Amino acid sequence: MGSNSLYGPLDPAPDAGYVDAPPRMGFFTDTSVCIGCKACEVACKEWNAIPDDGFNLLGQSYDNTGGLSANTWRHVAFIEQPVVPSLTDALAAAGTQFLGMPLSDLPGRVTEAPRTDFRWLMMSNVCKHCTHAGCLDVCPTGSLFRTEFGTVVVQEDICNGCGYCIAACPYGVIDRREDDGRAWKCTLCYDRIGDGLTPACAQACPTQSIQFGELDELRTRAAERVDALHEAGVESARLYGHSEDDGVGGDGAFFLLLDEPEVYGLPPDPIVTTRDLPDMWKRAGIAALAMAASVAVSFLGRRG
Amino acid sequence: MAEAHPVGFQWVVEAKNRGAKVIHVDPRFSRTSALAHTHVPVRAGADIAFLGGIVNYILENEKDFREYVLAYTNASMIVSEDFQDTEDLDGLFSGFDPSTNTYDQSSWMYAGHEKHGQEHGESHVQRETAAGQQHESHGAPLPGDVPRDPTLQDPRCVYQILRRHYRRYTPEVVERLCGVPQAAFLEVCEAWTANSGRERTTALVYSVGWTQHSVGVQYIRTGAIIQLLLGNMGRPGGGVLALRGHASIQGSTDIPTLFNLLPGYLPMPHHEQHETFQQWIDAIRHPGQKGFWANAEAYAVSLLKAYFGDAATAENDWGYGWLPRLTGDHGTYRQALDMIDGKIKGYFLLGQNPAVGSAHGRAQRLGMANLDWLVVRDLYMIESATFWKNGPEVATGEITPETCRTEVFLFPAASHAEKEGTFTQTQRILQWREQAVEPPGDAHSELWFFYHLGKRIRARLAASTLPRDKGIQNLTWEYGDDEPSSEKVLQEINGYDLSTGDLLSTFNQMKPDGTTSGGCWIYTGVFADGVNQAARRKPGREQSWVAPEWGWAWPANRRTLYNRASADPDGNPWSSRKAYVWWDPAAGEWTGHDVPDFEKTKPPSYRPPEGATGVEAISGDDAFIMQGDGKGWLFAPAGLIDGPMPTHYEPAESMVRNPLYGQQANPTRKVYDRSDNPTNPSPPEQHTEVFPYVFSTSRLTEHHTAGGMSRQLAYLSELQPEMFVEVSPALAAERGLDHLGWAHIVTARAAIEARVLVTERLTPLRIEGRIVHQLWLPYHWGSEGLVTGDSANDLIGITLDPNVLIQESKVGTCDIQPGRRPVGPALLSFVEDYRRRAGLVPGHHTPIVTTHSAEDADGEQ
Amino acid sequence: MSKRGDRPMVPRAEFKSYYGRPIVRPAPWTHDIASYLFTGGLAAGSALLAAGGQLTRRPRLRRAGRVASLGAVAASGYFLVADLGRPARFHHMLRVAKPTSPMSMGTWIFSAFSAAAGAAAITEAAPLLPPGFFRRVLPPVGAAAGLGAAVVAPALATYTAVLLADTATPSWHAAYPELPFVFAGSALASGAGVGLIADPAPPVRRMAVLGAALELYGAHRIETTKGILSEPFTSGHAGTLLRAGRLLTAAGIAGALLGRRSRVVSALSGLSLLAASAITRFGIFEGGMVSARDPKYTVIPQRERLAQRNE
Amino acid sequence: MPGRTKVILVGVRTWIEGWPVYRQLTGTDPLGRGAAAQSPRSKALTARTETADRVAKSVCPYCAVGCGQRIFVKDEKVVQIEGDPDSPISRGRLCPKGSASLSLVTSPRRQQHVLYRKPFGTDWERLDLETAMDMIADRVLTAREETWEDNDAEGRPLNRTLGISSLGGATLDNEENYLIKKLFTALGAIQIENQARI
Repeated sequence: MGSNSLYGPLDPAPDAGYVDAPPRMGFFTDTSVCIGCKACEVACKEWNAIPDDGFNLLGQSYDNTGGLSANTWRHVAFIEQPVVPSLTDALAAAGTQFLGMPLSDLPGRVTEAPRTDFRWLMMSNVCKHCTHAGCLDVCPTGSLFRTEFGTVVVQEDICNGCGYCIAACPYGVIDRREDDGRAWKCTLCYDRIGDGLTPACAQACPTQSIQFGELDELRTRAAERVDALHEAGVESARLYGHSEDDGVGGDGAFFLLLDEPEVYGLPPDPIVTTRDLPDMWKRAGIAALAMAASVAVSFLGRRG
Repeated sequence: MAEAHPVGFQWVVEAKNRGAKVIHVDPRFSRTSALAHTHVPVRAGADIAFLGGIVNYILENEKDFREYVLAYTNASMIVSEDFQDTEDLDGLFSGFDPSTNTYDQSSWMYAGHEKHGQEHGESHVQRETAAGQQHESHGAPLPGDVPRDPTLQDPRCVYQILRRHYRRYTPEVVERLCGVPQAAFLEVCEAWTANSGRERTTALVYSVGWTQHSVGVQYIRTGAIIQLLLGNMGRPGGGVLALRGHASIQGSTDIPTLFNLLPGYLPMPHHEQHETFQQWIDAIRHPGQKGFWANAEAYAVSLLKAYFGDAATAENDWGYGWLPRLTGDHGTYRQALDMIDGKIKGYFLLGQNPAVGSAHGRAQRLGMANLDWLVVRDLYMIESATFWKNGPEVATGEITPETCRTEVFLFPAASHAEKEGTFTQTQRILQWREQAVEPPGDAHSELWFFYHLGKRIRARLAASTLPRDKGIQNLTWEYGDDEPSSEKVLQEINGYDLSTGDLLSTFNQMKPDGTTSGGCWIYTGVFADGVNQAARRKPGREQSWVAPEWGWAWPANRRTLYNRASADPDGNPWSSRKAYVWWDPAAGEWTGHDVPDFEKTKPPSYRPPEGATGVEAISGDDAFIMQGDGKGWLFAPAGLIDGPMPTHYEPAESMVRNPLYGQQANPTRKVYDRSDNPTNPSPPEQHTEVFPYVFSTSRLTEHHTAGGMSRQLAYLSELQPEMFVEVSPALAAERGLDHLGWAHIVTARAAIEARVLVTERLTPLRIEGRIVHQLWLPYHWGSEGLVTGDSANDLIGITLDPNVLIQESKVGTCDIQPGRRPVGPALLSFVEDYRRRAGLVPGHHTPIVTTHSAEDADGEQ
Repeated sequence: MSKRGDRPMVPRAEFKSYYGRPIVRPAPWTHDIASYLFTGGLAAGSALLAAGGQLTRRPRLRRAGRVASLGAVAASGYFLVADLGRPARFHHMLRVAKPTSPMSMGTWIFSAFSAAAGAAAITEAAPLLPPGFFRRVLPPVGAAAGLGAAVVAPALATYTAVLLADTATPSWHAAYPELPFVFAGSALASGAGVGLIADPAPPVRRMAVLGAALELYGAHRIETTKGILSEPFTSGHAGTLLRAGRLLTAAGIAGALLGRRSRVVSALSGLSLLAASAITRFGIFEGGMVSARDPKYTVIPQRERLAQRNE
Repeated sequence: MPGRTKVILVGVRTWIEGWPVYRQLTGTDPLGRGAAAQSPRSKALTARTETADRVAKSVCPYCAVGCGQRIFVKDEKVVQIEGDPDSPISRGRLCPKGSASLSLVTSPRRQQHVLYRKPFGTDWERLDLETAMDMIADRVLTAREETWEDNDAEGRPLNRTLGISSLGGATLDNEENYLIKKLFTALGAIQIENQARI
């Protein structure tokens, strides 16, 4: 257990007690080459025999899955971004929130000129396997644990469905499965990588938007990719979750995005709740003392 | 491509990462457009205007790869004086006969060879028998010696004829007809021409939606002309790649379960043209013609030996007499209409679902309701098997189980994991699949089913003396006892040297004297050296980037066709960077990264002696060895029913009057003029405002064709759970359609309902001065499966391309209204009312010839 | 107490989200957990009351405190196990002892407390036994257990505040500095409530006042100093609950102080304090849930934090 | 007696040593977030592809790209289908449909028995396979007989029946298409078509 055990840069597996642990493995998801085919969603479900999510047309462009959940461990997001000048002004004027949905009812929105430009962002979202994982920290049964590969896995033979991890995840990834009661999320194919195989989603991904490998290698590869995109004029390319200095100590599964994180439903500045835990216990201690003092004061006063 | 061939799209991403510019031209912004540098929204059905504009740009700015064009195309050849272009005849070529709506093509011939041209009767038969499909493996028949003008100045040389034909396809016309702003159009032209020529190549990729137009074959022709002009054919990173739809659709035209072809693109005998064996052989190989197609007799005889074995002898013309004959159009749409008329007794459906997958769903289902019996073999319960109890017509009362007389058998089929055999994928590569497990329950492979059906039929006819049963009695039909051996069948396809019993290694070994057999000459070599080449699995990373040792490509394991053109006339690569196949003078043979598409030891300097024919007549610089003149055709003197050069005709259903010519739509298109197959009105007809919008259909990544293999699976159904229609915000505002609300779409054939997705990915276009709205529909839904919905193909009528008889389902006109469609009998009157308002009343005939000069001579079909 | 009426609406900042969907996920807990917050606090408060009674020789207070504490502990046990996705695996809570998990620490605290409070309560039954060894041994054991429970009680009352705060639920996390005081005060008030019903002696009244003070101080800071993250506690259903809780607390305190002479008024004010404590817990619970469901409570504060950090 | 108590003691000791709290106190993972919390099941996890009996080299049945597939079989049941990394066409990758091949092949919704609907019938009934095959053979020959055409109007041979139609082949193997074409052609049934025409 080192100094950064609760917060800050850390190699999590050795810190979690693995002697000569293998290098930390992770995902780099380069959304600039994602074609939204959802092979990752299907390959993940076939490998892990995950129940389906129901058949509902959500109208969120081609995303009828909705989001990561106990029954969806890879989720492809679709954001249609018309870059019609009048749209952005109209939005600002109306002060409404641009919710990524195509708005057909906005005044002045129906333009004669064909749209000048258009972007259709696609992104395969997944559990972040954080360096400092809120879900893992708060898990009271030890079901969620750090594997030797530095990934975060729910042990389905231990989890009693207390649900605490669900509230603790800064990305809203993990969820409890209705009829099953236990919490479920991406295991980074702990059974496959244990045998030296590639996770099912990374194996299937047609354009290698999802890359699996040693996290350090992926981080250098991602940095080069961002530079290449900037040179190619894609100014909006940026990495997300790559830096060890962010609020969760860097993600084991990080991304190259083409817009602000919240456009994809990702938090712009996630911080693991464990960072403030020592301060919380301190505060609770003071309150406890105040409580004890109050009782003492109450009973030590004049006998009345 | 990212939508329907996502794993193939990895190579586009690879190219993009190496600096290639990716341009996607499509009416709708799709997942392919999302990865492209530029998306060019075009009006559906105006592709030839767009591509013709590019030909115009190339020729007017002399941006063609001149050395390549001179050496390898027929640009310098002089066309007959009798030839008149669409510029002269208001949209028709010379030789048009309005009585049959076909051309006498003799005037299209090269100068002095008019008599080789195809006269009316022949063209009419060619259209009826989709003869265009024969040319998948070889060019049309043509004489050898042709007058030329290498300076390309003669007004009647192909180059000049092409320039005149496309002179009016200016960027301004492209904008008016396609709705593409001139700047965007010129960006495409500049990108395409800048990335072509000696040092650079451009690849043209199309999905087979292109063939689903009344001018479909001419779309592909225009693409080929551009790629020839720019010298991209036969070169790495160039060419034209068709993205076909099914796992072995290429295989199912090579070894065709098609009415008009025998294996290896040999034509099915025609009762009039091929009455005798000799007529049949001569019709195939055209004596005196140059090119590889000359030894077609060997291929034909070997096929008959494979079919009839020892019973096929020289005396009985190798059993030719037992083959059935075509009399005209026996295509699937002709059959569907014949079923409605009660002419067909029995119908087999083998892993196909016409109730949803074929055009005019209602006609398909009404036809099936008038059969004696129907046999469906599939993995899952599909709509074609339950038309009698769950089909839309049951709801409207047109079909009721109690009154539907069709006997229906549903046989469970084996999946791809439960049988061994080969698929042929879209690059002509045969890949052998190993069998993983036995099929469950009563499920069997089609091999098993037809083998045992054939054994039962032969047993029943064993004692027959009727002449009609000779064929079936003499058939070689021995492939094992219970599960027939796929390997044995593939070996029969490959062919044997009957004298030694050895497997043939190349089709050059085939003889016309009955000493060799071969079920499909273009597949000969799949068992070269007695080894199942299709089963080779040498990992890609241990081979060259051409990976010749994975599977086997026909013909002769050649991966890129016409690769002779990747070298200049003298046999040296046009550029070292793009070297692919070249002449090695020291070794005295052609060599390179791929199997050379040329005779191994024929030097580039070889010139054929006077009067030579067949293979001998191919000169050292004839890169297109399957063509009658050894050249790539910018101008097709024969072989195409609707014209030597692609011409912009409006789709069969359009609201835009063709501004370039009086002739509105393809005058030679195949039309079934019947009351149960109406066509929406198009100019110059009245009432085009009844169906004011353009619609197109195509696929989603998450579903597969008619849904039988995807809407039955939870993990795919949840990704796209409901039938929907995509409309632009402008159209949604105009028609009051709400995002996620309901809408119903109406054509002269049917009305279907769908949830509404309002999206900016569709955009209104300014065409001929007014706004044209386009809407888009996926066609996967039907009444069976975990997720069900109305079928988009119900909207579409039966109007076919004349060359290959494929229906126009990529563009049509329709109306769209908010809310769900009527149900029950009310639906029929609702659609009937639309027909009435559109003037489609009994006795109405869609005009075919609409040129201003032509009196209203309505061509009979 | 801040005046009611219209809160100054946070300016409608233009922020993006993914089709308005939540970014973090609300805890899947049902109202069982909100109830446990109350019963846990009541158990702690009662145990302290009992210890007070024990040390100042007020047997009725001692007995009421211990019995109430036992009842509350039993109810807490039920709520905690019932809310689990897999109740049969409740004992897995004792598989690890993780300092980083307030719920793990809480389980051990709750177990220790239950043992002590249980023992203390049982010994109350000593008088019913026939004379003999047990009858003699039990009271001193009870005394020790009672003191043990009292020692653990403050931890039991405040760890639940750390549990809620140690999540990604925006408004709970933001409230971590003051939430323990709310829960401590609320526990004291509910304990005092029991006392007011059982034996409204002056210490009980003082305990009620001090408890209410702690609770109101904490609640006030949470509702006014967290910017946009205070919004969930001041508006909607949660806001109503918290305001009602405050009213009942005020009523309870007034009753406790003014109705000194009347047992009925004291009992009523005790009940009022108990109700106030419960309602306040539900209000805090509901406010947190609201803050997790609306993405703006995640995006806007984080955007502001980023802006400050980048200045 | 001591033997049994020794066993109990050993049992208790291993139980204690298995208890993560004990492993937290004595091991290298005091916070209980990794090595200490790992359950025996998690430690023993392995991929079902590694414990399969055999692997069949196959090709995806969906579109014409022809992606390589590897089918893993265990106890004569397909347990996994994924991309074949050796394929130069697909390099081990698959699309959503290809990735769903395991469901396609093993779904309980797959038809496993011959179903028959008699004329004017309102529902399916089961039919034995051999009986069904005989019924089909009889119907083919009957239809052929009723609609046979020896010659056309000018006496030229036609040698065919227009009474039988067949649709399908693009999803089938070349060997299957070959036998279908060969049998129907010999029977004179020329109305054979497939998806290449739509």
